[in-house]
Amino acid sequence: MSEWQPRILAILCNWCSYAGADLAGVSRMQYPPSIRVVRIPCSGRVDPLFIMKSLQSGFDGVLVSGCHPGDCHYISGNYVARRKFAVLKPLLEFIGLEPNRVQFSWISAGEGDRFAKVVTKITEDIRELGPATRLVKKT
Amino acid sequence: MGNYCVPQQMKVERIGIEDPARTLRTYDLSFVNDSDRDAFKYLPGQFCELSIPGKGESPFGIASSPTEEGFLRFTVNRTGSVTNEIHYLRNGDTIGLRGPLGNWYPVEDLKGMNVLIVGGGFAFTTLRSLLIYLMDSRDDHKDITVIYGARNPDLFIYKDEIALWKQRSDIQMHLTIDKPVDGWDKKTGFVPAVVKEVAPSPENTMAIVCGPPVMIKYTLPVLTQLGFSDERIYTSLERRMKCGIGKCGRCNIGSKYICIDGPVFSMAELKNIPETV
Amino acid sequence: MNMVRLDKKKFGDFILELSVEHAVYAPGNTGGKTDFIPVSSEDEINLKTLVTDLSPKGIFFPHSEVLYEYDTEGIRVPEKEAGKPIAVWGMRGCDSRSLLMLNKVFGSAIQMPDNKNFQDPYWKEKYDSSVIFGSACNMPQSTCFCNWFGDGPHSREGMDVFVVDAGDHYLMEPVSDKGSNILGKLTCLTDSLEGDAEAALKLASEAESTMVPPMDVNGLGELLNDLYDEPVWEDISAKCINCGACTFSCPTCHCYDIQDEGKGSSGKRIRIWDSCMFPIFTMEASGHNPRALSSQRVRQRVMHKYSYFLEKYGDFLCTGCGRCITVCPVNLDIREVLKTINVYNRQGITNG
Amino acid sequence: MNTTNELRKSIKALIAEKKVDLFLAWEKGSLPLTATPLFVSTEDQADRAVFDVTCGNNLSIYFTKDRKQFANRKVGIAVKGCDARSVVLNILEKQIQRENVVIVGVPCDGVLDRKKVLAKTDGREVLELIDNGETVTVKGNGFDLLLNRNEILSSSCLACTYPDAQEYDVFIGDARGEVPNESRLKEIHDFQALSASERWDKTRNEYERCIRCYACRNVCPSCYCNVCFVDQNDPKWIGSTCDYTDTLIFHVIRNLHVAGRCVECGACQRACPMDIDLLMLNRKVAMEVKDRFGDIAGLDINGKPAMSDFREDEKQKFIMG
Repeated sequence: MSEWQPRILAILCNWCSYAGADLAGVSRMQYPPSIRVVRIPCSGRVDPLFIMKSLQSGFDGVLVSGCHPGDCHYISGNYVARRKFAVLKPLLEFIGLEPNRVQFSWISAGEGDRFAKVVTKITEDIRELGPATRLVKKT
Repeated sequence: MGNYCVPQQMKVERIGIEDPARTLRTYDLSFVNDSDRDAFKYLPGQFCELSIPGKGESPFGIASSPTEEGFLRFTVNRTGSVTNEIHYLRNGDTIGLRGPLGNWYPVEDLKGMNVLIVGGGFAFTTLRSLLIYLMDSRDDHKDITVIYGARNPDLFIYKDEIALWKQRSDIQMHLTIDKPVDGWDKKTGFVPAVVKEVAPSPENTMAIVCGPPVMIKYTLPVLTQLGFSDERIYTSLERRMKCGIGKCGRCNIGSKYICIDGPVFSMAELKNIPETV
Repeated sequence: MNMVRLDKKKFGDFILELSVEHAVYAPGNTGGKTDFIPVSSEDEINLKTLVTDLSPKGIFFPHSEVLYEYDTEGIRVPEKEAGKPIAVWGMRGCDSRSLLMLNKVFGSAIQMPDNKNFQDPYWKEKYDSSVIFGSACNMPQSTCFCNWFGDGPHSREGMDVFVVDAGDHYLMEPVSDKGSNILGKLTCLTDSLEGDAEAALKLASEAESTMVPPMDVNGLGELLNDLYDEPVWEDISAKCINCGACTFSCPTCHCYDIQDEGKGSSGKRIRIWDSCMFPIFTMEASGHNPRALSSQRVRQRVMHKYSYFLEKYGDFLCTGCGRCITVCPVNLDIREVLKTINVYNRQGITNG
Repeated sequence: MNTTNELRKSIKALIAEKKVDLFLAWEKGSLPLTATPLFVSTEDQADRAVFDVTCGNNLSIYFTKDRKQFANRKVGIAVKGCDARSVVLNILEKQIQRENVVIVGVPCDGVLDRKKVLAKTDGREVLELIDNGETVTVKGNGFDLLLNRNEILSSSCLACTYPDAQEYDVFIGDARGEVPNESRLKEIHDFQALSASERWDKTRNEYERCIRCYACRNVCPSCYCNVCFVDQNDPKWIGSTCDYTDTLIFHVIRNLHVAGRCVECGACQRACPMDIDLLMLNRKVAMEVKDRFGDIAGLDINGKPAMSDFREDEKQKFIMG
């Protein structure tokens, strides 16, 4: 049987991180095939519900990525998002979820290498944690 | 003991599109199991719960008549998650069905009488069932008058059949739309006003009304005014429903459950029920 | 069969013996709250609790119950586990009576126009084979008002065996055939002694004497119907915040919702307790809500309990257990509501 | 000074001077240990108003529950410290206008949690409670108990820093001022000190009991969405059964929806029929909001709710490098 591969949901903003992922692709950079990408208009659109729902439906981890502070296509979307994540992350840790399951990053359209690095890092982190169990709904 | 919570399987045989916006579609369903077909006995006015696994169930009036064999017809307006999903169905797909549920129009009492059918919008479904049923035993009934209103000409359902009915000399068809539109040569105005204008004499006449709550609300008093007695006016009500078998409590109004004591009520019954329309 | 005795020292044996052929439910603790829970030994039972925080309806009508499962193959009703019939220990008169009311809805359904009889198989499967060991209530609380409905703390309605706690022993008396059957089978019981019956009666009259005199509920149904359109409902409902805690703790509230839960093409259709206090209860897909106002919803709950159900099934849909009074966060006391209705009516008459 | 009498006087004066059409206060409830909301519109009714340790209800809930009832009316409201913060939030969130509200602050020494009292009596019913200040006497059929006040106060009150209304038109009696409550976050710190799996087990045990009655949401003055995310059915975000993953997601998301808006009044916890420790997560979120953004919900009437605001130079250590 092949080795267990983490399944990670990557929620990427349309203007920076998605383009960054694209660049990583066209530049043929290597990173683990662990992510499934959802493109959204802005990291400010990310409702914590999306993250919880992903974990519940069995993703081993969630990565949310947007434009660097100051670069938001909608001026301040990522600042608002940052406040949400700043509260969400400690709360998830507080209730006992492993801290590294949910991660946030800023990746610009030109940072294909950074995208590859971030994906590699989060995949390693989650591989260390093993498959998610805590919030996963059994059907 | 039957389990009335579990749907039987139906197959989509034909899909008709009723309006240019394609939000109203008519589905003819056939039974997957012969035993289900043989056990399914219904009369005009009853309804079924159509069921889509993963989405839920919604009640729909049966638009076909028991005299039309081989299929059940439903017209579905796309509004919520279940109806949305039904609109994705194609010919040959299966769908769950529970029924027939509820009571029916007083078809026995209509024998030997004049019948006035008043309908509005896409609530004409069970009235179509009734009309076909009456016409299939045309000699048992005297004059049949139909008053059917819609917001605009596009929103009439069963347009082809209406065209046929209009040609018949044994049915009086009156169509009306809310506001005048170019090219519309029939009546304009709300249903209650048209009822006042063209309704037949209450003498030996039974009135059957089905439509949106606001139409029912204003039509019933007009009929009373015209001299129809409370026992001669029937209407069909609707509420949000879940179980359809008088348990879940959602469609409770007064001491009645619309799903088992209705949906058809006489005006005399309605007078004792609060919050009807 | 006559009254029998169970020494409290043998209570543990009794539960074990009962468990052989039954799935036993009794009042127990769940995280600081009391509820009827499945038990297998004496230790799990909380005999001190007066009225359990949650009602016993959940034994027969669980919060969420799978109606059937579906997948690409079709639909399956979950196989009934080769389960034992249910036996319930320690159900007060108010609670056992609530089962009779629920059975009117789920079990012995009224006849439909085409002679269909919609019985609920999920309810019947559990309820019909169950044995209810009722518990005489020796210590009614200030929130108890079972006496309003012609009942008392030592009511036996809905029980199969009537049980009185008489100090160091229980006195048991069969109420139904099922009850006599099971008492005949249990070996840890002994014959009652002289004076036991009198002792039970004495406890009953003592318990009754501690209850607050009831309000007269004769004609309450008609009265409510008459007051349907009165503005008094706005005053009554003003403080209600439609939280729904009352309906969830009520032993007779039985409205439910049906929801599908699944992933992809397989899943389950589940029925789940619902509450008429929530605006979405009657919200239609078109956006029209016939019961959009809080006052309409409060009125619906009161009318359903004290008028509509009476008219349809010949009984109030309330046993006076008082749970809704205890649990209400704004102290909207149902007794006060009914009293307000009564007083309002009298004022209405005097005002002409 | 007798707060109840002063409150009645104050309400009467406001009504007599036509400064308010309606006044929201408390009256004695039908059960021991309870008070119930009172809607005062005449001077006579004002005599039913009380204020004591039983008056836990956060009356600002009525501003958002039925907006119509308060449209174009001047409304007075009696508030404890936490309630006042809810009123301020309602004003900030444009649910009511400041000029239409007359805020009457009452001095609060904490309100009791009935469930805590009942937990002390070993299943026996409580019929009377006498407030002696530091202690309370609880009486029932054939017993009385002397309890320390701290044993029966709502957990929200034990962790309270602002017992007085910070925004008011009238204040009755003596304000307690800011209470430097050193140990108020002890519970949270203790919990944080546990291992992740211990925390998870405890959290799961707690939220597994939820019966989805939504009483917590419905009593919350900050929860007033027209359609709650949990009620939406297209898409249906979370399941409706008591599966603990569903209940936990519901509660966590609700916590986040009231992040920076929760005034820690404890109404949710007191209303919970299953006795779930709902406040713990709310307080954790409030703590994070205060530490990171320096905001305390509803304290500043000229402020902005924390989550709809931002500063460019906030710490972002949690963002991956």
